[in-house]
Amino acid sequence: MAIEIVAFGKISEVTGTGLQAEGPDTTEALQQWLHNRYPALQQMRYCIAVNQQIVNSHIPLPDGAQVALLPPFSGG
Amino acid sequence: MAIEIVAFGKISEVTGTGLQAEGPDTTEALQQWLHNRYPALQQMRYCIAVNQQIVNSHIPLPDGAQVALLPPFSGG
Amino acid sequence: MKKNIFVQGPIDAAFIARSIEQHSSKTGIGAHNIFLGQVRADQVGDTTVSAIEYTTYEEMAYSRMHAIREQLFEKHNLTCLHVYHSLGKVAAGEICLFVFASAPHRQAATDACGEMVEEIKNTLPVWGREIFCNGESQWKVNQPA
Amino acid sequence: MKKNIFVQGPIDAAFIARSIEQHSSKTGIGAHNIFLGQVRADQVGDTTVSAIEYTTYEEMAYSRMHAIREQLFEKHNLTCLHVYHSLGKVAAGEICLFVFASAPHRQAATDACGEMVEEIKNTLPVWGREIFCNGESQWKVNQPA
Repeated sequence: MAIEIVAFGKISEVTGTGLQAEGPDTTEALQQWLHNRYPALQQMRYCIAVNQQIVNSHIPLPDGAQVALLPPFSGG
Repeated sequence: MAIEIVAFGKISEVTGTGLQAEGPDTTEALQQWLHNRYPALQQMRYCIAVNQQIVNSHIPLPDGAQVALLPPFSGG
Repeated sequence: MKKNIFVQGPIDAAFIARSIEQHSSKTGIGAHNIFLGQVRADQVGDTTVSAIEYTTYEEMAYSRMHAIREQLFEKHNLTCLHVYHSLGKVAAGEICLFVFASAPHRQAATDACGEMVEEIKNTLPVWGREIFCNGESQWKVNQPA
Repeated sequence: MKKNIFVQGPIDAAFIARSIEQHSSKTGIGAHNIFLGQVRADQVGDTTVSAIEYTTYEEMAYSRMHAIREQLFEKHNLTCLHVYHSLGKVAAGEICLFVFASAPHRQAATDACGEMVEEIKNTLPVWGREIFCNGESQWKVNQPA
């Protein structure tokens, strides 16, 4: 069960741009894992995309999933 | 009492682009004068501007006024 | 004081590019909204529009445009608002109207540009004559938006 | 299938002019609406924005843009809808976003362009970092329209 994590914008300053997680098999478990490792994340606004789709509730993570941590967008 | 009359678009095909009227001293009298002279105008949609201002009710014509006959606009 | 807004013939893309470039020194601008009217090769009966020929009542057009600009600058927080309209012949596929609104924020630029286009269509003394491929022609009638 | 929408650095006026010219052969088009985002030299505290540096989550941006385009083509009678967004550094006064909607009639072009800009601001995974004249920087936060 390997999860690839990519982070952008302000979040990437806390986590770096790319990391791997071996244990978590749901977005909830992954978020717990992230918040333990990077407590600063708990105070930050971000949403999660699994394989490029934003998830609004917690879902199981397919093996090899790419999870993205996305702070509020500011393009345009 | 000389009035300069300019006409545009479809109206100018009936009246020509420029003419003079000596008698009429109100927009109402002028319109009567025009409709006698060019009966086809009675069936046509147009509005009147006096010195570049569209008039929505009849007004006296100042001497030397420029009266414009304006069919519906179709710019842009 | 009353600006000329008319261009003889079509408005070309290089002219539009120069207008955009000239705004790069105005660093308070965050948004430009541009409207371009392009002559459509409409099918009418068994022929097609090949060009539109525009005429105007020039003195009235200038004073009308002056009034519209004053009204839109009063209503919206705008930096610039430019209008160029063709006179004479503009072929199908060519540009006959260029409205360019610039503002610190997008809402003002977008609203002012849209309102300007409506004012031009409804209140600017300009008339288009559609010239058809078969050599005939007729006065254009604007459709509501 | 999923079109690249990104341009390295600023979008220049000549590029915009070429895009406009390429539409002259589409003689069913009657209206173009163009939105341009320009980097504003905002005052923040006692310094000023000198540039914005853009990054994206590229794979997600392409699939998101694909979905927005499908939705807008379904909703409006459009001929074309193009989007170009800068990545990397764009200086104050330069163009970072170019949205170009074309349609037979103006309402569709104007609405689609405005809706596309809102979707980009709200749902496209792009982040801007404001770079200040004093050398410092901060992540940009989009204001509502």
